[in-house]
Amino acid sequence: MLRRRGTRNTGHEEQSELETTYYADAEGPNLTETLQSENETDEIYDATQTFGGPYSFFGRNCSYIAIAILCRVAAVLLFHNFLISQPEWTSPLVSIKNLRDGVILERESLTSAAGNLIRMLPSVIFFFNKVIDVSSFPLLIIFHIFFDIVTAYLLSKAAFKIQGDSTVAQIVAKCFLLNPLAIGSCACLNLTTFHNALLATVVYFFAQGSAMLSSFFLGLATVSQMFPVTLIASIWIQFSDWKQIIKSIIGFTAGVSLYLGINYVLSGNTWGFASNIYGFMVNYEDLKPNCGLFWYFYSQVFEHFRTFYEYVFLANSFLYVLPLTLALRSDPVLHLTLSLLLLVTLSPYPTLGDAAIYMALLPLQQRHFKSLRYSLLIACTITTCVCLMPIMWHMWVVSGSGNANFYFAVTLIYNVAQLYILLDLLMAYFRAEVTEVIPEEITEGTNFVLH
Amino acid sequence: MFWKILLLTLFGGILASNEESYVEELLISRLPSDHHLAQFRFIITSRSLELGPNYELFPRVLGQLLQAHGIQELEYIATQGVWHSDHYGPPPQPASSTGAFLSAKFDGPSNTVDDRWLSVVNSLNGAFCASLLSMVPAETYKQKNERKGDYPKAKKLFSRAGTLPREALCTENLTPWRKLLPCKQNGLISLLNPHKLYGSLFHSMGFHIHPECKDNSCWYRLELSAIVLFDVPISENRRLDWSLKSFFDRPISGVCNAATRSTVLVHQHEEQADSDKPADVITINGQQFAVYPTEQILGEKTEGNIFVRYTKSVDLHKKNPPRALSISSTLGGKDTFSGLLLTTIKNNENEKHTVVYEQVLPWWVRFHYHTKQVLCHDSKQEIVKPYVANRVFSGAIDRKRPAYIQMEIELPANSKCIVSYNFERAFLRMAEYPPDANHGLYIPAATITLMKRISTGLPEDSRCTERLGNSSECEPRAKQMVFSNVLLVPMPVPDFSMPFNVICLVGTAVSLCFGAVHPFSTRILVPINEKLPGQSIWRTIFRGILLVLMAGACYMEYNNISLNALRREIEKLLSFQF
Amino acid sequence: MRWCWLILAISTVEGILQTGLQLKIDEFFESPGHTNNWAVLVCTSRFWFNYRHVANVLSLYHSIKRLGIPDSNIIMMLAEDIPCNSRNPKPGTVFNAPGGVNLYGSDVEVDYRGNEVTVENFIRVLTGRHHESTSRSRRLLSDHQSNVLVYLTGHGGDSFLKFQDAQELTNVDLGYAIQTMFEDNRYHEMFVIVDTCRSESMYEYINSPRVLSTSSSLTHEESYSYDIDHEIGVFVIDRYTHFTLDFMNQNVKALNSSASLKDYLDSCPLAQCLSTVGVRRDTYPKDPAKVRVTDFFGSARILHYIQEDIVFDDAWLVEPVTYQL
Amino acid sequence: MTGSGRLPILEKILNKAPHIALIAYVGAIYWAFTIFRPEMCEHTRISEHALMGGVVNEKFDQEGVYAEVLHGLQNKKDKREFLLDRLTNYGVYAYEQRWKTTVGVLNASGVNVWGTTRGFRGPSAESILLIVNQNDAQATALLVALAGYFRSQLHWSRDIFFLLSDGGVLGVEAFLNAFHLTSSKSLAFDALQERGDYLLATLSFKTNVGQKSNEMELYLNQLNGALPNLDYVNTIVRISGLGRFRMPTVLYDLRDSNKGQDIPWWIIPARALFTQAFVSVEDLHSLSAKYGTSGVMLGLPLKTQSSVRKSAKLIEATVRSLNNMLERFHQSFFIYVLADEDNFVSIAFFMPILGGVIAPLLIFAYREWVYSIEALEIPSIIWVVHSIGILTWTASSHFFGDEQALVPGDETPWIILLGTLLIPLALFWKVPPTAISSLRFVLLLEAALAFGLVSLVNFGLALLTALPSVPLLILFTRPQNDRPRYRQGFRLMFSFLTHPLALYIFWNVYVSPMLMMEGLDAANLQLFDVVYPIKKIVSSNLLVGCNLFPLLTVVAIPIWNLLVSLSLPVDSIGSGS
Repeated sequence: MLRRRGTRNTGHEEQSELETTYYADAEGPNLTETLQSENETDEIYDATQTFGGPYSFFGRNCSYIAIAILCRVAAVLLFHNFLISQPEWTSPLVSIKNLRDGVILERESLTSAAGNLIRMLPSVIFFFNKVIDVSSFPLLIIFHIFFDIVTAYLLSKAAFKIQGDSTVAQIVAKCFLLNPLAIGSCACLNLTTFHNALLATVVYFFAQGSAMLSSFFLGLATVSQMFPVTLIASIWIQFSDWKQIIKSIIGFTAGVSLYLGINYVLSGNTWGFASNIYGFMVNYEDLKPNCGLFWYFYSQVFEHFRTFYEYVFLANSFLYVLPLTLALRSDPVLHLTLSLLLLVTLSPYPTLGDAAIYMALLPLQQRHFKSLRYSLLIACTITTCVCLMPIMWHMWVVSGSGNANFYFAVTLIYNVAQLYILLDLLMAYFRAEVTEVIPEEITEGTNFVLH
Repeated sequence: MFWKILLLTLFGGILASNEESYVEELLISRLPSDHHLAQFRFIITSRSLELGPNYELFPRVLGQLLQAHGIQELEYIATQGVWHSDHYGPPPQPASSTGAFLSAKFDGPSNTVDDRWLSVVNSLNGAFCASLLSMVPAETYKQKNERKGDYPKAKKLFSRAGTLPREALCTENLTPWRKLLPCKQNGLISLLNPHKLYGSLFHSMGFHIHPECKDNSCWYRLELSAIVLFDVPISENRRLDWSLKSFFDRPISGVCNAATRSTVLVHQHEEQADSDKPADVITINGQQFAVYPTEQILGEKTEGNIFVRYTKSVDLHKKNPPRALSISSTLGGKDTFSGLLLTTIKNNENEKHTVVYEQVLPWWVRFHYHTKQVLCHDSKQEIVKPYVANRVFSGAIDRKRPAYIQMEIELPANSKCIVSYNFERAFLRMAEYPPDANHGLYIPAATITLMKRISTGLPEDSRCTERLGNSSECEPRAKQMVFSNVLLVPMPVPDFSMPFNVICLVGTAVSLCFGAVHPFSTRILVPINEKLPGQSIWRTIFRGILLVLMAGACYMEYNNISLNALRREIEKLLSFQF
Repeated sequence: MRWCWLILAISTVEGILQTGLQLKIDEFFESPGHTNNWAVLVCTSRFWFNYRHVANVLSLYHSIKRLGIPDSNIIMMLAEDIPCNSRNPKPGTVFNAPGGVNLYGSDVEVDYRGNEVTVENFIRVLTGRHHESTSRSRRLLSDHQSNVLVYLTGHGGDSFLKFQDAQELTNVDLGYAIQTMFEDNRYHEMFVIVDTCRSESMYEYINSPRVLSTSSSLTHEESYSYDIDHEIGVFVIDRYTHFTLDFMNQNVKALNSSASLKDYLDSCPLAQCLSTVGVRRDTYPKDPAKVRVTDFFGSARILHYIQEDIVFDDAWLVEPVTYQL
Repeated sequence: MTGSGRLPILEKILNKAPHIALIAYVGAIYWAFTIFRPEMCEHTRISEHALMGGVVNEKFDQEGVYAEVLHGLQNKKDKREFLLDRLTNYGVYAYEQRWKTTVGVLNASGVNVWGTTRGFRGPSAESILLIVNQNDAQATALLVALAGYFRSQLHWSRDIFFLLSDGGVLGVEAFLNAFHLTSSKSLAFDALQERGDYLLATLSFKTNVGQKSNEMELYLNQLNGALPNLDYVNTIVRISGLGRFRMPTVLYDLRDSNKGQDIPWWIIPARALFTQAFVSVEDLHSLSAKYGTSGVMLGLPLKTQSSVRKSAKLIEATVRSLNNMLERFHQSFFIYVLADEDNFVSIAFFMPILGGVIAPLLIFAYREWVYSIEALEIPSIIWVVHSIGILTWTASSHFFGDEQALVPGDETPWIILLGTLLIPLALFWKVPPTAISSLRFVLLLEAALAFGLVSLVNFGLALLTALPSVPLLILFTRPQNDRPRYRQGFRLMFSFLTHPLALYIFWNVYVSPMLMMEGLDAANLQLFDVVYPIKKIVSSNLLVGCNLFPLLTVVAIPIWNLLVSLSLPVDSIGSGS
């Protein structure tokens, strides 16, 4: 009896779990369609690689773009001040406040004496000083919304290219456009939107099959955030023949040197900004809480171990390139997604908005969703944590009724949940691999053991 | 009659400046707010700029300090209490805000300046029983707005200064300070009674050494000053009458023979009814002062004590005219993370004043430069932007130097100007919090330096009283500074009992990530259809051990046995020897 | 005229007897091997309500000063500024009994105070490793002929002593520091007094020779405060210190007093202390009954002729560091 | 690593879901009735040694001043002028502060009188605030007497501020805003003439309600369920219990002659939870929590000469021990439930109650997820109701926040607002039959999450709302495909009655009398008085920032809407099943 029910339900379970991750990521009024789309994808599941018809981004999701813009505008107007006062949404590297400081100091030409007030690239400050006036609110809003839509566009184009299936591409677009995390970080007017756009460009050219360009943009991303450098591995998996790799190396170096050069010139031929940004990241100077793993660690760790741990964790954030490359050499897209995830989890000053980009790419892994085991748990955990963060912050800092541990606990769990996505996907991927190799071995009760 | 003699001795003291000289004076005056202010000044001038090897009057400690570190100018002031300039008016000079203020100007090579500064702080720390070490380097800044001293030859000088708002001032500081004087028991010094000083409204104590030149002969001038502000009597009989006894509850004992001049000056107040007969009454900048030489005070009639009686008793309802110029700072905000620092400067005079505003913000105050605002409400309560010139700004560097802001503000007449910043607190490392972390940290007070002096009714500069008798105008050389109050910033604190837990938890999270990735890259996944093999015996054993340990832990927790007790038991068992 | 002779005779006899007695006493006590005395007095606890710890230290400070140890030989650490604390209704004073005498006259010299009372600085003082420009008054300049008295009070626990509510000095640290002193020849004999809760544990690891240690309570005991002053609104002294100081004031009036360390150690019986005084003798060769209290609590100018020459390795002795200008 | 198999324990839970849910719910209630018994719960202790309550000799002796000021207050015409004059006379710097409301819901204004005496020997960077109400003559007189007395003492390490609030809690709000340099949407006020720095704690007092000559009443509920530090409360209780005071503490003015001496033990904790949940502003102290400081209100016996002296000394002792403390309140508890003046229940014990109460939601949600969800499909109604909720909230707070919005006596805007809140939007929005189970699932989860989050800041509210609504949620989300029509109709009708406002009224009208406190009385509720609760909620939100209103519009009412839509007769939305 029980068993039968179980068997009957597994089918539902797959789809439902598949959809849940959507639910967790994109809380949008979108899932009626995704259901149908799901049914289609199930039919064409085996023929995934066959490309569908042409896919026009704006044509297919105009309504969602409209809703997205609406949400973002509303969010900025209602919640901007609240959100920028919340540590998990901003970081010194991206927050609008520090940007304003930078621009004002630039205008009063005090940048040289600023000490470590500025954590932004000279080019960024130049941009917001000359091109877009940082003090004009509407302009900023337009700027950020524009970049979000660009990101969504690039991502869904890439998705279409990869899966050759317009519905998946659509889902990807929706996952980004209607993702509360993306909306929130847009409402903060963080530079995160800009960074996401850069990474999205990388993904786009990655999918379009141009090693040179994607590496070039990766170069830019590396200069602005430093940690994305790990993504080069996925590019090399994707384009694994030597000519391409050399191309990509050329592109990467070109991007890095170009962007660094620009900043060097703009900062009056000094490398001062480097220590203020990369040094700042490497030896974790600012212990302001964020949604990352390490802020509380570095405020608590014993002084004589500090340097040791700094280097260990720095190494750790680059450590996964090799094993992941070995493990996922045959699935660059998954590799890319997971690298993006690790990027968010292990970087020193993450913001919630950073997560939006890999979450948007998750639907590309839909064929694995049937064998995800913690999807419900992860989805609920992430939602709960994101809701809990402001409350814990309030209890700690405003009302004083709680202490730092509360907030730390939430951020920790949030990150563990993210790591579980990685773990789950890897497991699912290898199960799928095994199933492809020896389908006859696999039955209901099969256990899988790492050997 | 008498003061002629006095004057002779005096001029002797001043003119023959290639002799070491020592002058002491006490100036007692009544402020517009009916508080009484007592200023002690002890001035020692050295023979020349080469001090030592044998010291007569000039204190050896300081002499050696100056020589050893190549210091041109040195100032140290420690203060208890706050000078509420909106009630008391501009403070007497030299003054400082609550805590300790130390500044030095070095000549010589620039590369050793920081070492020398550290060394100076260290030595003063020992010499004055102070605790100044935390000043270096995080609280040390380079003053851009120095008090002027005149120097023998134009040297390149390097200035270092620091303030410690938390620094306490107490008897143990007074004693070494007193030891700097030629007369440690006799003379005016005998009035300084700790119990009265530290019970007073405001008390500051310090010294200032700087070179002085007159027709190409130069010498060091050391001025030790102590300031005491006494509260108004609010008990039943509200008589303002005072005597040295009532202020210091002891009379002057003995005369200091080393002093070329030793006088008590009493500011003449219009309500003054009668007093001991002064030797002389002099006028400085239109203010009248009664002069009492110490010898006279020690005479049998007064026996070391002089008194003043007033016609009226204190009237607290009296609407005093608002003080000429006042400054005060406030901290705004509801939470312990972000905040607003707001400094209010009131100019109640009918002319506009240009002041130099200085603020030192420690590095853990991450203030947002773009929120810096200077606004004035003029006499008609309209908001105007004042004229702001020569901005100086140097941003903070974490754990290295504080932020330093300085600007020249032109205060409109009868205006109230507001300088404000928004800021966020930095989150410190656990070792960086003070022992009483939940108390919070202090921001040094903002200061304004007046470009044009305003009269406080006091001769701020002892040079004015040096030329006793000739009632000429006297323009003090020391700049006039007004201090606001220091601010307490409650900091957001971590849980100090957590380090091990946090390290373990974060370590676990990271290892979880590693544990997810690593096996997949080194092993392969195999499907197994038969029943899984039971777990190995070792794992069982391991778990057993864990279980035992946990049980033991619970047991110890239950009959609260400390780990050390356990250790002793074990050592006893093994008869373990260290 | 005869009378004078008689008086003279009597007086001389008297004198002889006296000296004889003196000699006897001197024989009774073992001869002190030291020439100078040093003391390190530490109050480790912050906050106004720990008034009593400061009072403890100051009381001891005064009685050893009375017996001739000069300020230059006393390193005093006070973690909180009690006398001039704005909560103090009697500014600039500290009392160790209601209506007692003020312990904070104008002759008090505090060497380390406030935030500078840290474990690090305490260890530095003992081991003599300072920043080069640290002034003499903050250094323990003892040598192989000094008797050193170390007195610690504050809040303690099993095998640690809390510094300022933030750091801990463990008994192991203390033991190592003293061992280092021994190896550097920084003391001749040492007397360690710990007046905290569970203070016996503090000298568990002091295994260096010629060190006598005592504590206000055994490892499983708390030690208690003695007196409360409702005018100031605080507890003013701890029991152990109170009774031992009583003993000092009653029986050790002058340097030549014949009170022995044993008397000192017995001066706070359980009935009064409410906690058992712990003593550790095994590292101390002499018999406390045969050692004068004043060997540690006083400073007699005892002269010894020394053959071997002493090498001073302290750089600052020459002059304060001068920089080439 | 095993394949996708469910843990056996989960299987069990799924099979026995209703029973387990019931057990959890009942168990939680039983647990509550166990731990709130005074004999069961922890005895309060003071973890902050620095307070040293009652160690000092109190020396207050200014009854003369008290009598004089009291007399003056009864006779003088211009009371404010008189108060200012007295305060200045005793050497306290005294000033006025004018304030007025700028919102439509209330048109009030007042003039606070406040003074300060500086702790002149310290850096004068911290403050303690004493508050009374100006129209409480005795308390005012006592405060003035205390101010004069404190001015003459020299052992203050903190500045002491004295606030004679005009217009009760709004006056306090104006003062605290000016003190913290913050601005308020609902109030316009003068800036303070003197600076005021970090506020350690506030202590308000008034003449006690239950006219006992020896009892001290203790009020401690603050805005949005915040509570003062338990050490602070304890210190006061301890001091008042000292031999020289012997003032028994009375919580929530219970144990009062005209309310019967002996009350059942559960009244006090129940009252604690209830006030925490629904009484947004208890008294003058209630707003301190907004500014991160602890505030307590004392009801003091100020009848006889001796009791006045005793009360004054009590306050002196309290302020002295606040003065003793070096750090801010950081140890001890901020989240607790007082079962009795010297017994409390800590969060570790009472959180399980809520856990048990919302467990059924989670269990059923999981059951839904496993058994009946074909494919998770979020019907757009969820987004619609929530966004409408946010709209209602922002729109109405803008409208009522506007000064000229309301004509006095005109109820229409209120009725419109009430209407919008009462409309079951579910009736107009189609839920595809396939999505019903997903909707159920999401609804249950959302409710659980909401209760959980609220419980962290306002446990009383979370518990008291969860208690009735959890069973309702379970009942009204049961699948009803095979039910006869009439039962479905009934269910629909009843589902209307589960409206949050209805629950609110239910608590305030019917339950509060059981807790011996005056709620709205049901007897003379006119038709238009239906708007009373919503009025109360909205204005308390606008004036002092009580968060009941946003919670109601953004969370509670949407949930209700979803509930209704779930209990719509199935074939009326044309499902083929």
